[in-house]
Amino acid sequence: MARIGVFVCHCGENISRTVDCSGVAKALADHPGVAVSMDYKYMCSDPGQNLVKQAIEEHALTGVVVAACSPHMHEKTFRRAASQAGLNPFVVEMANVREQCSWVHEAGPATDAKAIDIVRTIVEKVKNNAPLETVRIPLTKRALVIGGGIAGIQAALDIADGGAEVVLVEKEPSIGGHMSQLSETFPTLDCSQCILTPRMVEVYQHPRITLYTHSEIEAVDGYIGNFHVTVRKKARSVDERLCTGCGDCQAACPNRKIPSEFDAELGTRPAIYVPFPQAVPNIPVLDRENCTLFKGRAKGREKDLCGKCKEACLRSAIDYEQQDELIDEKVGAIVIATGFKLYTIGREQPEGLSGYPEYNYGEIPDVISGLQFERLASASGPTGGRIVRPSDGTVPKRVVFLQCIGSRDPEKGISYCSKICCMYAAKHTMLYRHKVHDGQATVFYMDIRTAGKGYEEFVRRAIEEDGADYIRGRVSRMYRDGDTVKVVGYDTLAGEPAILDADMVVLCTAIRPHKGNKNLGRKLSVTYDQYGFISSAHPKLRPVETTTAGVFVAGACMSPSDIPDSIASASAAASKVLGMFSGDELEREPTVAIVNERTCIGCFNCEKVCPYGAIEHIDVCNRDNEICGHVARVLPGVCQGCGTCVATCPSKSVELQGFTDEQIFAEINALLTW
Amino acid sequence: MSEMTEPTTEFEPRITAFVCNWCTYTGADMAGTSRMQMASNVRIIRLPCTGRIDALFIIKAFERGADGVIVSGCHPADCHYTAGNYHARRRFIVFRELLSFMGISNERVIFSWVSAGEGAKWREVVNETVERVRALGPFTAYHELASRQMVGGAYETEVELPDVREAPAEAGGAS
Amino acid sequence: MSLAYYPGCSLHGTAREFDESMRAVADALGIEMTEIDDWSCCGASSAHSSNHLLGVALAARNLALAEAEGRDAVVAPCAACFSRLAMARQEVAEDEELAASLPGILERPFDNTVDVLNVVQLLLPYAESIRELVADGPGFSAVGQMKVASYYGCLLVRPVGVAGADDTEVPTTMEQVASACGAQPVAWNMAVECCGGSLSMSRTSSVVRLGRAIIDDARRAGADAIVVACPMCHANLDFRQVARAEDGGTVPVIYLTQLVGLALGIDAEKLGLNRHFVDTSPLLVELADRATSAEADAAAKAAAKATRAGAVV
Amino acid sequence: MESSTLHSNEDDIASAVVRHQEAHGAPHVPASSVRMSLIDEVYARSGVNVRTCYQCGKCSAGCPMMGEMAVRPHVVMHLVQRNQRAEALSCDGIWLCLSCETCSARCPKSADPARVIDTLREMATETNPGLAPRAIGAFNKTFLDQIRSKGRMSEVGLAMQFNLRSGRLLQDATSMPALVSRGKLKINPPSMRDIDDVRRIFANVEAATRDARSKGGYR
Repeated sequence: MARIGVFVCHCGENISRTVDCSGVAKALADHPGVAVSMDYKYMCSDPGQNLVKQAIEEHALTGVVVAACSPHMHEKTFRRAASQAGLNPFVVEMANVREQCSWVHEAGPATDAKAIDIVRTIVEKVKNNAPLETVRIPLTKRALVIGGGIAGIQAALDIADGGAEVVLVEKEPSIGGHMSQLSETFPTLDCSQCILTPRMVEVYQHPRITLYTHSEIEAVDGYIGNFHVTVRKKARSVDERLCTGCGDCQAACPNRKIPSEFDAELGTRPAIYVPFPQAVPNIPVLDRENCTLFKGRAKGREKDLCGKCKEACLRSAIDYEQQDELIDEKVGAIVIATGFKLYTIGREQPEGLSGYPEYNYGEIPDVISGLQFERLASASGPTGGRIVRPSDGTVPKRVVFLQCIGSRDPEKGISYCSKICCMYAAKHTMLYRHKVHDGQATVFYMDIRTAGKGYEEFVRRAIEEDGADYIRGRVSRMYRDGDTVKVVGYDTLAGEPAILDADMVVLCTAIRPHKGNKNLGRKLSVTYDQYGFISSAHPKLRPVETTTAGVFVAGACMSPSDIPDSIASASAAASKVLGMFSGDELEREPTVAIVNERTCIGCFNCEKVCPYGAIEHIDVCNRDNEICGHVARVLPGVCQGCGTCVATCPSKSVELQGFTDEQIFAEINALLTW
Repeated sequence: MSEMTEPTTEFEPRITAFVCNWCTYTGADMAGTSRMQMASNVRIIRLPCTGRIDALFIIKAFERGADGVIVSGCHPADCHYTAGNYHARRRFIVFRELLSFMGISNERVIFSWVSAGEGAKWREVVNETVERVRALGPFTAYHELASRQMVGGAYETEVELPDVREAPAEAGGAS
Repeated sequence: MSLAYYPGCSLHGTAREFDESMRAVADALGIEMTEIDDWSCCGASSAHSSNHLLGVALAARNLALAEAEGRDAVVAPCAACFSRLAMARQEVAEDEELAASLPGILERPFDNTVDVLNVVQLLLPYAESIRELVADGPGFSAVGQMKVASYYGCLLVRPVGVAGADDTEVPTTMEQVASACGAQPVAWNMAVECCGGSLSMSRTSSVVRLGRAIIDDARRAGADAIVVACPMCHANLDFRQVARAEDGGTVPVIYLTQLVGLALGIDAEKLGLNRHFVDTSPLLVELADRATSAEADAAAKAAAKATRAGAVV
Repeated sequence: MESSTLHSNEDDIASAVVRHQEAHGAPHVPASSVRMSLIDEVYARSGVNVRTCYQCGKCSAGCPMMGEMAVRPHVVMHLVQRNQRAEALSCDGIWLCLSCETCSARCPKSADPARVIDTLREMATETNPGLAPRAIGAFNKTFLDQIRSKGRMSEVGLAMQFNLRSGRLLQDATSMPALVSRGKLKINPPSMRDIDDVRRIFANVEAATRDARSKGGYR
């Protein structure tokens, strides 16, 4: 027989002002199954909680109902108190007689009747509550970080420093991401390589970080705490164990005219290359698409046309037969940090976007992107840091910067602001002024957005001290005029046209997410927004978590971010991972669904409606151990307890612990018995 | 003062509300914290998500004497479990046809979306439903069934069922 | 594809040569077009400036007439008429209320089934056949030597989604037709800048200013002639330029149909080339000389090559 | 509930505009008895939501006539946003516009300045035809009179009537002989037969416009 304790709270006078608390307690005293029923002024106070504890011991209660505020307020408080008194917390429920009764009705018989009904309903429910244990699922204390830009690097280091192992997977031959392409960074103008390279080396030398570069994620399955990841380590044609990074092969390679991705096509690189001097790992990659030998092989030639790199390598580390490798890794958490790419104004665009015909689709040689300007200004760049025109190598005396190219332009398919361009444009004008003292930089802008720490002062310095000329207005058209670029703009503040002859034009193009986010999102069942940025679980309150438990997100793959944002979100994601790894096992609320595998007919309707993919197929064997069918099983770690499967199951084989059909019907019956 | 304190010669409908824990239940709490006065005819049953609401709950409520049922959860796209409310919506579109087949008029079942911040909207849903069902009068179709059900029914509850309510003249409500 | 021909008011007056060359080229290429019976003025800019519905209705009347004659498409050589007809067609297609009320306003049935083509869109599919016809002609024709600046103006490429051009800023359709004729298109910057259009009479000073910028850029780009496909552009670049000749050199302005006519060997007189204000005859003579000298050079080079080959053997 | 007929049509119209705008995602317009604001009237007439314009100046930058305008396209848009009805309808910008659509082709916000300016010209003509600069007003009036009277526009007739109406009696007279010698001056071009058909269109359009104005709430 159930032995339930009912405790009616006055809540000072929040409840007792309109509800006869002692009357309710008295009414419940002789309700079948109620062992003790009392009321008290402040149930959630220490003395109030002690009342509950004493009653549990004295009356050997099998269930507790506290008629007070909303469960969202003090359910945890009373469950903790009950467990301290040795009672399973999940047989303790709140009857909401404050927010949903005393506060919204006037005093009177109807209100008292309602209060009694509410308490009686919860008492009937508690009679059917089963004691539940928190769900414990095994946990692999290893984290996978996808993307080796500054966000991925920071997340990997924080997690590894926190004691867990990290697998860092980077698509490019070296980690470092876009930050490694920058010359100096705002607002401090410290050299990007100087603050980044130590971090990259730290990753490479960290005992708990396994680094896969020139690699991609092939497949992911499993669930929080138990992800099973397949990494495709693409063939480098170089044996990493033997190579010392001496660079002889690069010097020997005859095919040197391949446009360098790292230099944003401004410089060239050989077929076997290391993207930049401080690359980590400092091991070259053979670009099989452009390598003469492999192109020959592709055409079916038996005799290899080249092999200079292999000949030049004293440690014979070059291996043309090397194939892609598929590596399996078990991890408990995943951090997505795939970073961003830049919008280009060209004719071909991914669907939903359009280029800039009014700027000749970028086919004017001296119209370059912000990243290309960074490469020009960078000491390791194609021009060794000299800012010159890509067309004829002369030093430009008049450089025009155009803000909001793609960004804030719904007609071109991008309506958001890319956040970093106002700052890096100002930075570029400074770099330009520092290197070309008699040069004049002009910036066409709409609104300068400098909300970060020291940002406003930085842009004002570019204007006030380094003499950048800021014109408020957009440029309508650009065309080649002899060997300069005619920029047809307008100055809305002066009310005058602003038509300039520029030696070079720099376009501050919008930040875009990588195309890969879409199929990565599918692999991890993580949602992404209409632009392709990964969506977080809650934009304000859970920015670095995703709707998939155990998968976190950091850096510019979420939304346009500058380096401080990326570092902050990376460390936040890392702290979430470390928090998850703090226990040996993952503890989860036990309100999860359970399948009765004897009555399950294997229709898997539950699997179709489960938003979290928490249903697993289990083989059912007959007596001679042959598989004769499948039934469903709920993965306790993944199930979030929504109960949709319970209502969908045609054979009533699934129950949601804490909200079983028994309990709900008991509540209905209690409510409407007369 | 509001009509609640009038002498209860008038019919007081009994409404059961199946609400989702994350949105409508929290919205009802918010109505409480803002002290929004409303009719006291509604009894709330909390479920994790509208996706969890089985059509049988609604029919059981009517069978046990409810005069009206409210089903309310998160707005589309707000569901804490991303898709629970979509399944509920699809399920209840089909269920509505079944209702009339089972002798329950569609007017007595009210579906609505109330978010955690819409306390005022919850009060409106409550007051409007009470008025609407009051106009429809008590739902008596299932009363005999209910009494027979209790004697030998599957869901034995220990509560002794007092005699079945008379016609509307003798208003229920008092314990 | 049964084509209706909508000449528009200017092709009977100041733009006669556009009509003459249009008909000559159509015959040469075997394009049948029949003028819409009892067509009326499309209203051009004055109508839509004073009342938007009037602009649509006046244009739609001609579409309705072509529809009644069972035509699939109507060719409107004048870019302004083309734009008004195409705009009417698109607005009716997008606005059900307008589509429902228009038959009442026109007092005739109108289901908006007729397509609208400008001259460039008409000639583009024939570019290959023009290329073949030109190939049969004399090896070094005058047109083969002509460097042309293709001038689209505004209404052949804009508004976006109505004019149906291949690109609103960097179109290539006229260049394709011109190169099919053997001419050499030049790269220049004023291809889609407006010539002043409707202000030709009411504010001639602006038209001359705009025209001057276009002419100068064409000359800077080394064009022998500017090719247009709109009578208003032609009037503003040819007639209005000559009236102010003193402020800079001029460039002959010819219609695309005249260029195609020349390439197909139709004589200049029949194409109305003598009706332009900037005389085209000196250009034709010079091109002929260039052609003959080019022919001579080619012959000389071939001979020299033959002798060198002879010497080696 | 059937809405009471005594309802002034302001509220119907305003709610019609609201429904229309909400369907198109434009911001909510409070129903008010004050005359409809310029920005809402432009929306009701043309379907363009001028609120999207964020004053970037790109339209004025590319406008071929910008140099000759006192009030340039982006300022016209701003006047509409600021509900400066008198200034917007009497400025020179809307009349010097060539309708060449460069602004609307390049506008980043689909605020369609060309269509807005066209609508303002229509509104200006309705309120007071005298607002247009004399020569441009004369040209448009002469042009439409030609169509109304002959169904087609004859260039000779247009030139002569325009010169009279605009007071530039001898404009282009000097090039008359050159035009004749080139056969470009057709004194009587082939005329239309059923001219009434065109005149009826003019009448029907005027009627349709009047009732649209009253139904649409912009007087």
